[in-house]
Amino acid sequence: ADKVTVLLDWFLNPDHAALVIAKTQGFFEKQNLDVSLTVPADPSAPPKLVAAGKGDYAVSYQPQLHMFVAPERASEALPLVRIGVLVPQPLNALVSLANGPIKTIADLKGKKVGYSVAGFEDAILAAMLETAGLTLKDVTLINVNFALTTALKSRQIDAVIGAFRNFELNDLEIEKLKGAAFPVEDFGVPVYDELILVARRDGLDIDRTRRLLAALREATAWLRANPAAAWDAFAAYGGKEVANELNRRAWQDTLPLLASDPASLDRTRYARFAAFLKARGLIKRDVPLESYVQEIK
Amino acid sequence: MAAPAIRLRGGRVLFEGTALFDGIALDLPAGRTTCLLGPSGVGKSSLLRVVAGLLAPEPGATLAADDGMPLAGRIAYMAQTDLLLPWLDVLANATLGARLRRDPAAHAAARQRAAGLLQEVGLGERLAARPATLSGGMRQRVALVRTLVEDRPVVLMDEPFGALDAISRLQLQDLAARLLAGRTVLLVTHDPLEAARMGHRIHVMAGAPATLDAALELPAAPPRDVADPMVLATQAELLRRLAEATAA
Amino acid sequence: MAAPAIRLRGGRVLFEGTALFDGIALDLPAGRTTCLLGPSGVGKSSLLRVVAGLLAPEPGATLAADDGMPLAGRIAYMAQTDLLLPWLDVLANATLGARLRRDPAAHAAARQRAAGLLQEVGLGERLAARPATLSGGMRQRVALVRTLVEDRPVVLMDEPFGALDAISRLQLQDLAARLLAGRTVLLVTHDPLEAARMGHRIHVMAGAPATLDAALELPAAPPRDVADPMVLATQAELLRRLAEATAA
Amino acid sequence: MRPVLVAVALIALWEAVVWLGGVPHYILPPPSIVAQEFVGRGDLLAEHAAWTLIEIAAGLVLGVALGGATALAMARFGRLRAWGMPLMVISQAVPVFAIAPLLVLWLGYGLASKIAMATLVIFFPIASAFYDGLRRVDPGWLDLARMMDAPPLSVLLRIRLPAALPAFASGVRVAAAVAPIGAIIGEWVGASAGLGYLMMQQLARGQTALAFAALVVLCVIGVALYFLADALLRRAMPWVPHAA
Amino acid sequence: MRPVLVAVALIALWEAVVWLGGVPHYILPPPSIVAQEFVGRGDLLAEHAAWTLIEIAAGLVLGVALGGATALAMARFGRLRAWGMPLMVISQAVPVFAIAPLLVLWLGYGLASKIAMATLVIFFPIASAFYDGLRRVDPGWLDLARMMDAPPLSVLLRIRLPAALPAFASGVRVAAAVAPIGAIIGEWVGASAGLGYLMMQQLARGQTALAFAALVVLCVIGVALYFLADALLRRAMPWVPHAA
Ligand SMILES: Nc1ncnc2c1ncn2[C@@H]1O[C@H](COP(=O)(O)OP(=O)(O)OP(=O)(O)O)[C@@H](O)[C@H]1O
Ligand SMILES: Nc1ncnc2c1ncn2[C@@H]1O[C@H](COP(=O)(O)OP(=O)(O)OP(=O)(O)O)[C@@H](O)[C@H]1O
Ligand SMILES: [Mg+2]
Ligand SMILES: [Mg+2]
Repeated sequence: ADKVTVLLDWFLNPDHAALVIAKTQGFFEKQNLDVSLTVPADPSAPPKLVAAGKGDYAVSYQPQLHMFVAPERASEALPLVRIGVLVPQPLNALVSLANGPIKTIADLKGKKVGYSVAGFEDAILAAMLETAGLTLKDVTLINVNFALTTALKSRQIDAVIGAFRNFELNDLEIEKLKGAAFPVEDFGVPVYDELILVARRDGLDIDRTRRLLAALREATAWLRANPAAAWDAFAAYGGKEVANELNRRAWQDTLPLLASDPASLDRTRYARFAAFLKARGLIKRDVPLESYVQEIK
Repeated sequence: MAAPAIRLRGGRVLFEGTALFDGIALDLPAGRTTCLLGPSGVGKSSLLRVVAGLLAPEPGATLAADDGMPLAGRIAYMAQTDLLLPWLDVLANATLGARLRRDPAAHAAARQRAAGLLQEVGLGERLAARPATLSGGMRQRVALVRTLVEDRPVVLMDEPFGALDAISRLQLQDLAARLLAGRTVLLVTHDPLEAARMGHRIHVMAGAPATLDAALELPAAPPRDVADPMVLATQAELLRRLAEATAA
Repeated sequence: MAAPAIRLRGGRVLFEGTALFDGIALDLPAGRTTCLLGPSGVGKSSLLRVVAGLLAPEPGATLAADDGMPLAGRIAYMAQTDLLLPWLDVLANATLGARLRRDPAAHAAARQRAAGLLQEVGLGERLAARPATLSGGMRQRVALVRTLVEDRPVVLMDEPFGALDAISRLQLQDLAARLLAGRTVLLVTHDPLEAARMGHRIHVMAGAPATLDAALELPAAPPRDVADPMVLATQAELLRRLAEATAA
Repeated sequence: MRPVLVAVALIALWEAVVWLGGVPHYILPPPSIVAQEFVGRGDLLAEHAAWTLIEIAAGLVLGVALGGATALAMARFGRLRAWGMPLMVISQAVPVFAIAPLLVLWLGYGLASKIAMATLVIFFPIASAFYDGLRRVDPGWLDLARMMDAPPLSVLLRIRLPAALPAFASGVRVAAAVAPIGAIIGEWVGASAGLGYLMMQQLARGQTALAFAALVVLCVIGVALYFLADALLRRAMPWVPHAA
Repeated sequence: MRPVLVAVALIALWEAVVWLGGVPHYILPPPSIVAQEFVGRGDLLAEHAAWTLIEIAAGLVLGVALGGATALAMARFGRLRAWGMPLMVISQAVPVFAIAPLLVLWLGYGLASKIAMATLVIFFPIASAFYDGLRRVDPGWLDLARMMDAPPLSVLLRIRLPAALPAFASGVRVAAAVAPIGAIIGEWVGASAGLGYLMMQQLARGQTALAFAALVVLCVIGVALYFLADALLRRAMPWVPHAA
């Protein structure tokens, strides 16, 4: 079997359901792939490592891909291509407490907004604020790192951007709190793929990639058909540290969001989002779309 | 502040299981200088440290002043090494006691006194020197001044003039004798002549466990002249006792 | 390995701008013991350190052995403080030289020799003791043994018997004189009697900047008897010179 | 006896802070709740602790060895100091997340990159303190060694080194206490096991009780290492005064 | 002169590693490219460096003061040691990101929580090394002080303290070198400015060169602090031998 390394973006969680099920239920094996999943602690590292040849595929985010392939200096551009998608829609949302002061985006004026550094939160927030006639100057942005919901729960800040709607809301609920989510795509941000798979552009093994995506498609279909068995398999794979209440709840919310066809590609999304980021000043160069997305048919 | 007599009875000190001395008795008469001689390693410094309260004897020993008051706070102590603090200059080292007790008035007086004494011991021009730049004998002189500046009724000194040349030694003995008059002094020394010049009573310590012989008592007031026949006779007698002690 | 004569000319040492000595000349005759006396702080230790090569004199001085060979590696040195290493026991301290030079054969021989000498200086039962548990005189004896174990043709000693009682001092002088016979020795001492017993030549150092007087030369071989009239006469003469030197 | 009392007192204080201070459990779970995790997930904690212990042990051994060797080399070769010291300081000032990809690139995802990180953290306190100690030696001893024609290496190993042991011990004590942090930073590079991994993972999704259970284990490891090092080092240096 | 040479050599080495090692620029940009960021974004770097410098300075001052005071208190009150030492060690072994939310809860997102973090990191090397030094004093001096009826506080401040200064200096040197990490960890807790923040943000954006420019500034700060501390401390202790 071909040995394949996939670098996850973050700790193992239900967003990775398709990868885990494909591994545990033998879908990878069926495609003659021997996949190992590796967890980093810094989400910005996996794409770089894959670009440098340390690992075959990385789980990344569409905005991250845009920024990594089009930095100001061409020599720093990562030679990456998007070859597939795990979650073909934004998960990102602005989340506040339902009984808190933030009922609408306009209520954010003069408030504190927390985020965990991903590099593009200011652009997203700025776009959302503009829908209510506000600008970034009207809020205080604070990097709270790991502690998105904790910061919210302790009422140290009023809202967080970069929360995943399938997690942070459940997290609040477990603490008997109700969260209010403002999905980014409803407030002026173009729709994008939250979780994607990227690979090194040079020497991309089309055949192997096709088999990987096929295994993921099968796994997604299987886990939709067998949600309970899939959860058990996922929990068994992740071990006790993953098989907790939060992930169990998130599992439910995540299944419908997974890509039925991980190979699918909506080119207009990429063109539109690149333009969005460029307009916001996060990328300064135009890079041909075909150099960083590749459709595996 | 009258100088008390000091009485030690039943002193017993063990090092690694063997007794350095066992049931030793020592009397320091009030206002008198008692000298202690003995072979190297016999236990002189240890006995002095017992009197100082720095080395606790085995239980059963009694150490007391005849006036019934505690000894603590009435003793000035000069160890066998100079124990100068390397970060303080000569004057500050000499006034260490007052500095440590944080009494500004006493400190000012001590500086006055120390500066005078340092002048007398030949260090008047080195008040601001750091100990590392002094010769061995200079360091010892600073330690001596530090002890005298303490101005205590009881003074315990462990070979205070050991690092000095013959002439300076005589001069500083004279100085010390003058300043120690009326105090209760225990002076450990290797030099029989020094004991004969300085001591009212002189013990030779000998043996293992060590004991004290009957004291030689000298009538005239110290410092006695080097050429005084009694001093020379005493020196000869001490040498004889020492030789005996060393032979044993 | 014959002992060389050593010749120092034009020695000049400055401390903080003032000359400790200026153009001093010193001759150490081959195989003879030269003693150096002088008031405390006059510069004896500094002169000894110049000869040892530890204190560099100002440019222009010459220091050389008469056989034209370098002095380095031929000198054993005993400083004014004992410089025992606290983590080594007595025997290991006494054989430090061989340990540092990492020569197993020499080390074994040194242990043999050191054990014998330590026995002779009365420390035969303390071979495994750590320096912190020794009395001042014991520490000095270990340092003396360490110097003698080095077995070098040139030996420089700075008050090697200063912490010893009168009797042990005489005994160790005898021991040292025996072992130092035929070597070129510079011995700094405070004790005129010691110089009179041990020295072939005796200098008194005096003044500021310090100078050496014309050496007293003694014919008979050391160690000389304490009761020898020549020794006593020399002692008296040295005391006279010292008193003069101190008065100046 | 005493350490137990200290621990009990600390736990009581912690419980009190939570209840009296009105600290929400998702920020600081009280020990009573953390204790339940020990009971319920003891095996999980033990499993991850084993990984971390391996990293700590390897990091300590390597860090102490490298730090010690570096200090000795700098003391032996004066030249090295001018070059080595800035490098060492830089090795401390570089935040791990910036060079983590570099380490992975060179050392891969295995234990090696984690141990490298842990070593880096432990290395500096040792090298710095030990080197300071090596420089600070009674000049009289050096004179003596010089007169004995001691080769420089002997002076280093037989005089400077023992004289610097107390300073080295200071460094080791600090290193023992920071070793757990070293391991955690090591797990940063990419891990799938270890207490640091467990803790970050749980914290990242708000599972504070288990995270704090892992934290408690880490602290216990740190404290145990410190006192172990302290006891060993004191025993190794009976000649050093240890006045209370 | 020498530091300049070292810097030049280091930079050359870095450039060589990138080119000869074939390290991609997005993992380690070569100094030639990083230098362009200094020219182009000097103002941005300066602005963030100012924040970090404030945090470092405050953390150093507080950490040194608290660490020093803790060591003195433990040396003065023997009892305190049995209780204080485990606490101190724990304070080191606790990874900061675990207690960051707690700190924020109590101190808010302002400068206070960042300074608290930096202080925590700096505190332990100082307290530990200094306390070690305070314990390790010539017993003869203590005897002397006792005979002089020195009150315990005087013994502490006028004998133990100066005698422990070299050990304290060792601690300060280590602290000066880790201070930048302290500040970065502080920025971790929640920040919107500072070199650590800038670095994280630029790494996330793929602006590696700018991130490394920030890193270089941090390293320079660390090295400068170390040598500054070294020079000051040596000057403050002219009686301590500093053999090369
Ligand atoms: N490192 C130094 N810095 C400044 N002055 C020094 C230094 N070393 C020695 N001196 C000075 O040089 C002079 C001579 O010192 P030295 O130790 O040679 O005297 P000495 O004759 O051996 O005295 P002693 O008999 O007391 O040992 C003294 O005044 C001393 O203060
Ligand atoms: N801390 C200790 N541990 C073990 N033995 C010790 C300790 N202190 C002193 N001794 C031993 O006690 C004996 C007497 O020592 P002390 O210092 O009292 O002798 P001393 O008569 O003053 O000798 P010196 O004239 O050489 O100074 C010595 O044998 C010494 O080794
Ligand atoms: Mg003694
Ligand atoms: Mg001298």
